[in-house]
Amino acid sequence: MDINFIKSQFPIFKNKINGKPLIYLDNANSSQKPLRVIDRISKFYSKEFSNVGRSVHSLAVTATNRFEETRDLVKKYINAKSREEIIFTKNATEAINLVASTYGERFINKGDEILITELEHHSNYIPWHFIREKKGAVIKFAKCNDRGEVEIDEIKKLITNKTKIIGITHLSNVTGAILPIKKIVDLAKTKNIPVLVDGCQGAPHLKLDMQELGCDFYAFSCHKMYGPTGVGILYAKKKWLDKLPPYQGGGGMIEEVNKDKITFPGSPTKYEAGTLQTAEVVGFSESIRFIEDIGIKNIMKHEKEVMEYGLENLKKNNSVKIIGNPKEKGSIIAFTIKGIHPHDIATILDEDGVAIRAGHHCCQILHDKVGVAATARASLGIYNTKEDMDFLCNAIEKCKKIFEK
Amino acid sequence: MDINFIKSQFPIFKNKINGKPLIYLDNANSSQKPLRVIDRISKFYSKEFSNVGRSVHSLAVTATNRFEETRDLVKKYINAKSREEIIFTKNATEAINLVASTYGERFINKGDEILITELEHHSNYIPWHFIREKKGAVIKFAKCNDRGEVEIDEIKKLITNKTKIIGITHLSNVTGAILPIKKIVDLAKTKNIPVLVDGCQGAPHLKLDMQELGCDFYAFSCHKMYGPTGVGILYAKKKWLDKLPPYQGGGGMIEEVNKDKITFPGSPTKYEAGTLQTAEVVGFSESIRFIEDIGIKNIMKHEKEVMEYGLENLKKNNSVKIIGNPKEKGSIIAFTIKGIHPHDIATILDEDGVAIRAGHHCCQILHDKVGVAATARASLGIYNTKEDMDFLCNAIEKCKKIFEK
Amino acid sequence: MELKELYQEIILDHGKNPRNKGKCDKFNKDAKAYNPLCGDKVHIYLKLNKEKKVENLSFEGEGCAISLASASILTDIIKGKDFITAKKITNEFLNMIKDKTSVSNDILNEDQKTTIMSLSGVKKFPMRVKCATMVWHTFISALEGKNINE
Amino acid sequence: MELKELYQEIILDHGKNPRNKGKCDKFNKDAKAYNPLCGDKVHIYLKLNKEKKVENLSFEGEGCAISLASASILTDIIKGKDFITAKKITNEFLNMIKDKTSVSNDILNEDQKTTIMSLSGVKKFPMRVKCATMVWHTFISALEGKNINE
Ligand SMILES: Cc1ncc(COP(=O)(O)O)c(C=O)c1O
Ligand SMILES: Cc1ncc(COP(=O)(O)O)c(C=O)c1O
Repeated sequence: MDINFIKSQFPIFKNKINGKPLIYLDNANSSQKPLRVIDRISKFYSKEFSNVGRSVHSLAVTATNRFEETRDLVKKYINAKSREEIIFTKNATEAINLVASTYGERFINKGDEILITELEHHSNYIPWHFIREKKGAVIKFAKCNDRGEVEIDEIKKLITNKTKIIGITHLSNVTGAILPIKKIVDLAKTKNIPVLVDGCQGAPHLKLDMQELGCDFYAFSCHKMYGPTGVGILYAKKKWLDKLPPYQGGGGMIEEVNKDKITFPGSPTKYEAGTLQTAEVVGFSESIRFIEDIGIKNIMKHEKEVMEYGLENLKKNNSVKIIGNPKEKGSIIAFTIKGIHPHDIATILDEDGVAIRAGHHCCQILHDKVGVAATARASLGIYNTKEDMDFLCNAIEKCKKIFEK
Repeated sequence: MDINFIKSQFPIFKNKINGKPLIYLDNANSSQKPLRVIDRISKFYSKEFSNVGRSVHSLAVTATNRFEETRDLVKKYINAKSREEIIFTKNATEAINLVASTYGERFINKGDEILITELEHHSNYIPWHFIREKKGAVIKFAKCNDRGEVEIDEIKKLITNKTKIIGITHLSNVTGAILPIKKIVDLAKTKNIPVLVDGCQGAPHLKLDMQELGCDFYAFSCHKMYGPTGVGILYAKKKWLDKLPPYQGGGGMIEEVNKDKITFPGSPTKYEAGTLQTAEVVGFSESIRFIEDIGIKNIMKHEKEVMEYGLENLKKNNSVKIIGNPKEKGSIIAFTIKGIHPHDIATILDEDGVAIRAGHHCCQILHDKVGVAATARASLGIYNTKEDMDFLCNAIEKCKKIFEK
Repeated sequence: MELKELYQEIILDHGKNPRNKGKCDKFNKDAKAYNPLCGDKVHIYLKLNKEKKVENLSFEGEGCAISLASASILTDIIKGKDFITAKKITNEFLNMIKDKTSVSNDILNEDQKTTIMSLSGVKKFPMRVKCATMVWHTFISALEGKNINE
Repeated sequence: MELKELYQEIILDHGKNPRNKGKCDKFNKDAKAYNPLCGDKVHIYLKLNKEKKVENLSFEGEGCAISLASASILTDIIKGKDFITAKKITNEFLNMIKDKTSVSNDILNEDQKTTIMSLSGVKKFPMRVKCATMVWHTFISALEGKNINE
């Protein structure tokens, strides 16, 4: 695999940051876009644009086809059973809100339990918090262990006959832990509890196979998969989509409308209200093709290699503390440096063109547990190299020098 | 004003449709995009891309600035009082859902009345329908008269002391009627009833001045304003944003998060959950500049001229029936042809490169009232000319010929 | 010219003067469908007798020339056919629209084949396919559905 | 080099050894703030005496070097000043960060001016401005807020 060639497909790397080449290590936040994705969007607007699904003229037909082809591509890519199980949302956050709101409305009552984990991103907690408030439900947090993982036994311990849903991340955006989703789903199935997986970090880094995972819901964001902003995806088993009420109301998601009665069509139409993110969805088809051309397994392998190289070097540095040490780890490294606040680290690294993120990464519960308000985080993408890790380590040395003065 | 020059800025018109030049008359559905908007998006992805508001590295700073500059631009363009009153949503439909859901939850109770009109798009009805179902509220429909307008007296008649909100379109997407919003707002104010304006068709065709209109909420979509898909805007008076609960929960919209308690920041942050439509919002800044460079008054004037020319010619045709005849009319012409179904009209017109829409245009209540299931609709944009109207009329003649066989 | 293929004279004729419109006598099955995109509606009424023959068949509906013609042609051709034959013809029709170029059913005479094939013009107009097919799906729903009096 | 301007020795010193940390004696006003983006927290405690003088002033907080230094510098300089002077200095500081290049307040001695101006390096780091300013806004909230015992 020729990483230089792959990297050359991303125009952003032609730019200098503070006069230095860009070392982009903020991929868990959002990834950069290859030219083919950018060009696909431009081409769509320049040659094919129209609103989809509404008009019968030629442009509308083309646009609708391109849009729906992406749904087919996604279906195939994640191995869903049918295209109706793929719903386009604004982002993963909206996808989780959609489930929490509709499932919560219909199936969660006073005293019922929602089981999530201490690793969850706010996007997989706040939507459930709203249901807790509305319904008088209870949220239980599965503990994360010292390695930064959530173990199956912890889940087992917390399931009761009041547990109505489990919401869990596939890959922690802080510790990088890859959670045993399949085991959790198998366990949940014996109790008839649906499982929602927050796949934001899983989708860009792991092979996705809904039949193998077996989960009921899987939410992810296209912008973290070398795709456009403005699109997320909710995969949901058809049986749920048939049962759950609609979410947002508006044009395009109705069957028949009268002054006193309204009927709704099946999924995905029922969940796609208003004008959709046409250009973004079409653009995303090129992201999937980009990933498929490289092969997700190759991406995983490459990222793992680079991460392990980086981790090893970082661990040599006594002042650096890595957050979590999971057995199965995606390419995300959160760390602190003794005596230097992550915000200062990020600023100093940026001066050398190294883009990392500092903060709580929308995981305050986890940071409270670890006992820090913020961490620094380097998260990898396909274009990162061992050299980038060297840059990172050198820049960290520089931090120390500045602060040791 | 040189329309040819303006039109030359839209790459879509370089394409042939069925071997013919494209006559795009489906603007009320979605408008085409000038090159500067398309290029702005490409440039953003190629040179400036990062997630906004979350990281402190240089790319994130630039991206955040570009994003927030657009908020300032919108604020100025619609003459809002403060930038906090501008919330970016997925589309206008989401903007209306946001209001219906949060306002409905807090302020609408059993037996309360929601006043909308027979002209409303489903996007300004279904969200209220959900509140009707949840809260046991009542929806009242202000009648539209024979001209396809809703008169102030009709609104006056229907307001009671149970009326909790008025939802009304600025410009009907079927009859083209421009409603007397200012008068309605003035009336509503005397009774302390907030007014939500569906500005989807108002925004691309009318001068927007929130201080003059005085409404409490104004929802519109960027994709109908020569802008990217995937972004809508909710303008809301600050006093409401301070009072209303959050809508979707997730990353970026929190203040402090604990296991049992969560606090939220002020607007707009409170209402912008998850990763935003960064590139689309930045792209929209060029749409506003495009409109400002021409001048909305010039756009209005030009579109009116073309529409009146078209209307006159259509009226000469005895088989053509125009839907509605409002005194104040935006550049939207819905019509039927005797003995030919709108779907057939649209297909035949498309053969000549003339793109119109056929259907109920998400206004089933209005179509039921008019007594047809569908109409054909030609809706104009800045790039349309009197010549386009000739094309339309000729294509209609062709329809008749085919069906008269 | 594709438009001519779509709006063939047979289609226009059936569209303007649809056969078997209204509720037919003594129907014992029915089904309806609606296309929310364009507002097309169709309601199929049929009488399946004890010998499983479609003794009577009609429709009510609103829609474009294609959808009315399709309903008219369907009722015209299927009326009098038995259950199995009716299903066969329907499958032939749906297959023709989907990928094949003609119908091969030997139950149909040349005239009927020509009539049915006149609807194949929609293949070049993807947004119009549903206009032609909706009534056929609805017919199958009615045919396989419960008896009204049961 | 801009980084050097940001992380001047004064800043690093105040950041590492912040003055006036903890709850000060007999405080009668307080206010806190939180930056949800990075998790920075600050809590200001102050004693305003009958003569409207800031008799005592301290802070608790977590955050980056810039935010700690800013809090430390603020408490150091404002302590002992009267209500009006304290507000003046705060405004001078906020204006300096916003658009001016220096502070012109004649209540400050040269040393204090240099110290305050050491924070002006954040101007070149827009995402870090709030790190420097948050504590000043919080101080004003405390100063203008209600007495705790009221
Ligand atoms: C009057 C009116 N309201 C609402 C909408 C919905 O807008 P969107 O689909 O962009 O959410 C539209 C356009 O489809 C419209 O014309
Ligand atoms: C684990 C995880 N969940 C949820 C999200 C939210 O995704 P988005 O902001 O695209 O909605 C993110 C990324 O920000 C994430 O890393």
